[in-house]
Amino acid sequence: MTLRTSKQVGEWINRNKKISFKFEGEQFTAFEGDTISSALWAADQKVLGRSFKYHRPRGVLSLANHDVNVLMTDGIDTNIRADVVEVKDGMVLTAVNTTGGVKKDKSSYIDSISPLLPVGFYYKAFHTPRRFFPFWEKVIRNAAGLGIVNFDYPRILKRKQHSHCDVLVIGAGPTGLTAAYEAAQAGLEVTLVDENRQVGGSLTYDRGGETAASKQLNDLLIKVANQSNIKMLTGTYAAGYYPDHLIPVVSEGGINKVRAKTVIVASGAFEQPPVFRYNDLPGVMLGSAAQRLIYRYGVKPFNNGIVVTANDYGYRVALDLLEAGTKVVAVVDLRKGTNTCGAAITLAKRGIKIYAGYCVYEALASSDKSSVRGAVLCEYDNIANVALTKNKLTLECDGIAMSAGWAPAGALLYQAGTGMQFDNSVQQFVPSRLPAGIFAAGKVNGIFDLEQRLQDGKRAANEALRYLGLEAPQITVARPVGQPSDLSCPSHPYPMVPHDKGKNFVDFDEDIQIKDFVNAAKEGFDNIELMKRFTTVGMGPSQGKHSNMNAIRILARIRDLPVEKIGTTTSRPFFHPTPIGHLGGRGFHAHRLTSLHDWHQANGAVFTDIGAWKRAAYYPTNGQTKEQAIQTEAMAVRTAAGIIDGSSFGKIEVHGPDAAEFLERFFTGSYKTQKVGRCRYVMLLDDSGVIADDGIASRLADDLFYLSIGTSNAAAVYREMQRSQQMWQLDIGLVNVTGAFGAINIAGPVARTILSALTDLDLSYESFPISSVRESHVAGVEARLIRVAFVSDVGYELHIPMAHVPHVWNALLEAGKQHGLRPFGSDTQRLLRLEMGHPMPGVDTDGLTNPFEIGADWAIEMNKPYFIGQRSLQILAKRPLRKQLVPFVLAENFKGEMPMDCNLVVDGRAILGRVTSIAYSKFINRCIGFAYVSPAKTAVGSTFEIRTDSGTLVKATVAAAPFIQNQKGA
Amino acid sequence: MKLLTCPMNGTRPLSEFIFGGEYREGPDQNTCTDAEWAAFVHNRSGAPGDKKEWWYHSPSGTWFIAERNTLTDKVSRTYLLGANNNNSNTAQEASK
Amino acid sequence: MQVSNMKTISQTSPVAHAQLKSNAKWALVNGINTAVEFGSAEVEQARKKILGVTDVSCLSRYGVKGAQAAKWLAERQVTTPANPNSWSVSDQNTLVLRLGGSEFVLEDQFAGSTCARLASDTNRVPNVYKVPRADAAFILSGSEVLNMLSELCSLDLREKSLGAEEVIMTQIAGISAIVLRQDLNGEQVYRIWCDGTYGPYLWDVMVEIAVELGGGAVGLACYQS
Amino acid sequence: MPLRLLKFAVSKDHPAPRFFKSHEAPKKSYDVVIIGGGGHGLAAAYYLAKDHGITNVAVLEKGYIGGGNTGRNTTIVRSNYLTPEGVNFYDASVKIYEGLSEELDLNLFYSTRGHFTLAHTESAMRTMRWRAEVNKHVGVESRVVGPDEIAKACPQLDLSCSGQAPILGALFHAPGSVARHDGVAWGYARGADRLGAEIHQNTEVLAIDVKNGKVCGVKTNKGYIETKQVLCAVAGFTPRITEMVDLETPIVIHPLQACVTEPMKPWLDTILVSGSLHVYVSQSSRGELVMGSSLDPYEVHSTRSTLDFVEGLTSHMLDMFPFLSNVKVVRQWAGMADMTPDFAPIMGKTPIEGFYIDAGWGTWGFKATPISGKTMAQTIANDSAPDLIHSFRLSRFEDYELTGEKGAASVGH
Repeated sequence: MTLRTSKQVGEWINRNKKISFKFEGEQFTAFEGDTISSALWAADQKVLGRSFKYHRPRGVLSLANHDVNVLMTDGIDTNIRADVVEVKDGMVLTAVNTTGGVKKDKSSYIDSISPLLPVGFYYKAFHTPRRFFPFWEKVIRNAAGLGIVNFDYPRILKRKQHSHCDVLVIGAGPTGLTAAYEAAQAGLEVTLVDENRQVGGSLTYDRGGETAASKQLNDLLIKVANQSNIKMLTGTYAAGYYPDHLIPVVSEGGINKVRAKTVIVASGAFEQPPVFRYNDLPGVMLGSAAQRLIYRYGVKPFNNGIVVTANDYGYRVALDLLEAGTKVVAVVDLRKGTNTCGAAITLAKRGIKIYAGYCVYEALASSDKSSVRGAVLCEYDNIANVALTKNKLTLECDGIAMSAGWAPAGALLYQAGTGMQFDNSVQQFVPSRLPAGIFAAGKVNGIFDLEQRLQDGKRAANEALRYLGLEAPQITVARPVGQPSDLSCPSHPYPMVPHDKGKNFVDFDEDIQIKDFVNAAKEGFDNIELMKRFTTVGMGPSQGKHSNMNAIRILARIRDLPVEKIGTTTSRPFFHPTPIGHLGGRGFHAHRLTSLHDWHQANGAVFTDIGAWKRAAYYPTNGQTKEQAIQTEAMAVRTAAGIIDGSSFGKIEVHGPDAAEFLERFFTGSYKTQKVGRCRYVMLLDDSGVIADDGIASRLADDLFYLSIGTSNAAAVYREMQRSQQMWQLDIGLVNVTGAFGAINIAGPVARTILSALTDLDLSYESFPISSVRESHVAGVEARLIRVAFVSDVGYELHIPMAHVPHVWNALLEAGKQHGLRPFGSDTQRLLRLEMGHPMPGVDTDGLTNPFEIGADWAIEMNKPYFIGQRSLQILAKRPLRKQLVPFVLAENFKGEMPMDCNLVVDGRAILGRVTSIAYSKFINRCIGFAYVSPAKTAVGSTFEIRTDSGTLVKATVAAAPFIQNQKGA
Repeated sequence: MKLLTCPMNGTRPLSEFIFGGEYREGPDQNTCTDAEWAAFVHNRSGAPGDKKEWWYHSPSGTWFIAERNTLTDKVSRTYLLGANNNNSNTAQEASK
Repeated sequence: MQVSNMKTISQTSPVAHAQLKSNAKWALVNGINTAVEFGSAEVEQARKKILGVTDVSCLSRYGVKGAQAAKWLAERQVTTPANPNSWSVSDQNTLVLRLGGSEFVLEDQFAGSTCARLASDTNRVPNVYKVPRADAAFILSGSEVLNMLSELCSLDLREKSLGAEEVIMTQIAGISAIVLRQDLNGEQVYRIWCDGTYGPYLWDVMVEIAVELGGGAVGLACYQS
Repeated sequence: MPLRLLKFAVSKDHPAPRFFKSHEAPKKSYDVVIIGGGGHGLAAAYYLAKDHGITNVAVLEKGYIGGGNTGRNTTIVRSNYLTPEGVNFYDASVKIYEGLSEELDLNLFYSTRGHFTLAHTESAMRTMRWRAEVNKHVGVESRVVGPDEIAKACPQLDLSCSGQAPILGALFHAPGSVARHDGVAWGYARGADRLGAEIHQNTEVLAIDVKNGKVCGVKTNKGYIETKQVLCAVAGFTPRITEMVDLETPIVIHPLQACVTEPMKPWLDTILVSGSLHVYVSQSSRGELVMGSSLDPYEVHSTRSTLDFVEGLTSHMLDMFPFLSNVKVVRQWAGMADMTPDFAPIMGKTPIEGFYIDAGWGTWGFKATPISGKTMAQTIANDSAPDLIHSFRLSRFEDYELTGEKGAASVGH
């Protein structure tokens, strides 16, 4: 049977385009533009999902993504929100979280044992005896969860863009459209977003059986369309508010991070379900859902319906139902008195029975509990808010539409820090204190009358204009003042009908009934936040859109307090759950390459990440292991020569007359006495005396030092130098040349021989000794040559413009070919410097190491007036050392389990320290390393024990560094 | 993302900046006691309120001072250290 | 333009690593091996109209900073922009970027020689510090350029917000970069400079997005004629 | 179905008493006043009564119990720290946690799932080994494992992390667990209440009365309370309380953010942490992925959320689990973490007599809840801190004897 109506004005479906799809094994047809739910509903398919906890059959509730009754999977995607997702040809869908299908869900037995599952039941049981908990845990975990994740789902890159506008209007209902139009009229750049596929908001469905709304919408749209400065984004929701008016708006295609000068929130209101027994049966739906079905999708919600209401909207819904061909059995109004609104009069004229002062006491389920067969009506006591069950009457029907009130869609307002106050007259939280540049209008502002909403949109636009310094008249739009009992009040103060047998649902996501709140309060969870956590109300995927307001009303009633004393729970992003793929987006992974990267790649380098840099770690040849490759490269440096790409080193120039003074304050050593052409060690401490980094300062002129420092901290060190200079205001200039200069280190006994073929510089050890610097040419390229003994006694760091590095590198390789020169990587460098006895910050030190602990007293000039960390060192110098770094060797021909970096140095139960570096040196045929040991036992020849991964104790002996003796070289 | 105004480069999203900690004047290290120095090095005025802070605009390498309330996260003004200006706008104007 | 030749000191664009995988035609420009064509002239022209990404790292550059840098440049007949963070054009169409208050980057046109002239002056002067440049430099063109930039940069780079003479130091795809917009042969283009070592990364990111938007890599030759 | 649920089915009235009594106003005086009704404060009240018979105790909570970091953390419990002091301390906490559901007769869903700290770089591998070795030494089950073992425990993980940061190995910590954070606060509250302590919600401390270096009372929004002993257990609010007694500490507040996805059927059995990618993730018993990242980079005393956080986190989640593209993040939130320079807590006595501090919890407060409650109760009862927390004393900063926990803490909660 089809529930499809005749064509509706402004409907969203294309009746010329038929679509077929499968749901739970059955074939269905739909029209293009249908959502999955509307298509199924049109086919009289009413059980569309099962509830999270009790596995109760569920159908359409809001049809607006304010509930998750209907979550589906197509085997690729999970938790598809079928109410709002357009159906596509060929879709094969099933409901999530069922055992054996949505119709005959075997897990529905849980519904019948629900008395065993009181609120917070999982806190109360399953934990004793302890050994059974894992069993129960598994049962519970498997029962929980919604859809099944598809591990083959592809990584989808969604675009994340930034955009900027004067006014962002959230919600393109009548209010938002008006606000956007007015702001645009004043020449502002407006972005208008609406989560629906089409704009118009309530004008697209709330018609009260007439076509006026549709015409009004058309008129508004024409006005808006003529404004080229309005950017209209449909199918796009504002996901959250972040400081300084940053609002990510999310659509199928990606995220647009809108930075707006002002924001107008015209997001409307969520219709709230009145609460009565079996209000969750398929066929019981919100009035606005019924209207959406009719006017957007041309679907009749049901054949014989009851409207239960507590405001004027219910009467309009009844007229819309009639328009769709539904027989309206009765309108049941919780409120007493004769309603005189236009819709009520029309209904009365059309002979529709109106039960004023009545409630639906319970909906009656069909035998298979999957649909409505009737409703039991009672008189309703509007003061005690109970059903007067003396005179029950039963009406037959196959559906119930509910319109009892609203809750503001105020998530973004809350997130922006808006003060919200409960307005008794409209029975709604409304903004009372708006943050700068944020405005609210329409239903979210407690304005419900259509003409007033249009005015309110204009008012908000004018306020935005004035906020931006433009002139605009002040408009006042007043909320109605009166009693909640007034028939004009849009929301009923307590649309709740208690029932002995319960199953009167407040939160449909989590299957929470009235008694769950009562019982939670009874157990002491009578604060809204505690109640939320204990009952889990509002914690499901729809985040309380249809449940929070009723929960607040119930708690207020339990505690006998006015609603405003209860307050609301904190609103957090996101307004709708937002896909990880959207939020993650393209995912930039910035990295830096030296100009030799292609060469390294072509020569089989294995790369390692150091900060943002990709560095060649080693170059395995002929199937070598890492260890073999490192040993081969190291042996080349020891017996012939090697070159390494050091382009990632930090390189900083300090210019100016005060350059030496600057270095003296910044680093631990002394630099004023340093001669031009000489190099000195630099060590940087923090204020607490902890080692931050080290490097080499080469004096190129009286007023120019060239610093080279480690790769990973280079940016941070330069930054700290800039900060110090801001404070000290010395006559210097800092130039960071890290990326502009590359560096090559050629080292090993024949390094000088090789290099001498490429430069005219006198490389004799006498005129170019260790720790000196020269400016010259290498292979025809300007270069700074620094004689360093970091990896070998004979070593030259060549600092050259980055673009010239490949040329020099190739020239060196060519010149070194006959001498056995080969490249080595940063891992090999680790071994080489270890052989040379150089500790490395970050490897042989940690976040608390001070210079005394690594025996670096020699690098500190305590007699200077000041350097960073000096005062702390004075204090530390008075304190006993807690540990000390020593070079060590393992026994000759050690054959046992090799200790690793970070194995501990132990003495029985005491941890004395740890190994910070250890390696086998092929050159000296010994295992060597650095370790922290007890300061009492640091003399060369002292022994200590290292415990390996497997627990074996290995004896180590304190040695003298360097481990290799002065290699003169050729 | 929050916005912050660099006195040299104007208003930018916070991702362009690096927080440099509270701006603090230490005691005279030549005259203070060890305990005073230890307190300066380790202790912080952690209670919420208006703070003078170091911020670094990364793309331009600019250190500056921001006066920020650590409770509300509102920045009242930003300026270059030592720049003798009484409001943040002065520096911004200069950068235009 | 001369063909690649091993006798000179070979230099390659810092971006080259990212361009090797495309079948570009290479040529020496200013002594730097540069990808000059990524496709036929029609293809490149079409891309350029939609969204062209061009590597112009090979243009000569000169950097200098310090309290006396502006004066030093003026003494060498280089007109510098009056305001911080702005740019102007000096003789021979040399771009002069003023970064902050006292740092300058000059970029010559293909035939320009200003940078070379300044570089030849190696005397060190107080408060004038040479800043060696090794930038990766790009021209972005076409109708979709802002569409791409909106994904890479959080700032409003539209004409109404980014002044014609403005230079901004910001982040593009998470790395520090210099951006300005320029009228080039009657066309509105964006110029981006970043540290050369980030060049291949930025090229990959930009070309990926450009291709998605219907554009792509455009060789330098497009701008040389 | 367990029998203990039967009574709910057969009884018409919900047969469960209040978790804790509701008091009109605080009394005039108490032996001990505990500021902060989070897990730590409530646990201290519980152990003061249970272990030391001190029951004339008021817990003052300015909001609702468990509403601070207790209710905002990502519920991970572990003891794989870097320093022996840290490992011993957290191990003692884990041991109490294991029996806590039974002790408090409240199902805390304490679920031991195993905890992997992934290493993507050689230097991270070194730190993993360091932690493993210290853990082993102290008797805690941690070890360095290779990619194979990680793949076995979590076959869905992309070991190459989309080619961006290949996983070289991990520190595996078998006792790593998750628990229901709210339940911990509620269980301790109920336990303390039953033993005689009073819990006062909506009660804010406005000032602390100190005379001659000794605590003699606290001023609250509900009146003045005489007491000689005050425990400050307020995590992110610590500087506001210590300021009341002119106590300087190194504590700085940084927000720590987290987020949670829609529920899905269980697939992630372990707890995963990646320092390099700044991600930690586990799947809750409800089926949600609970995810967190590193601290916000600057000081703010608020629990605002940022988009940056969730963008960065999700991007890295996709590197690890590319198939999550269409799984949706439901909610993000933040807590205020009280950070110390060495990433170890500050516990014990202070220069002010009768003022005890339990702070500096940074991002690890939840896992320390039982043991901090126990040791602080001991400290208050004896006016002397037990050895277990000696290394966490406030005076370590003046002594330049920091506890080197920082090395383990780039991210990892």
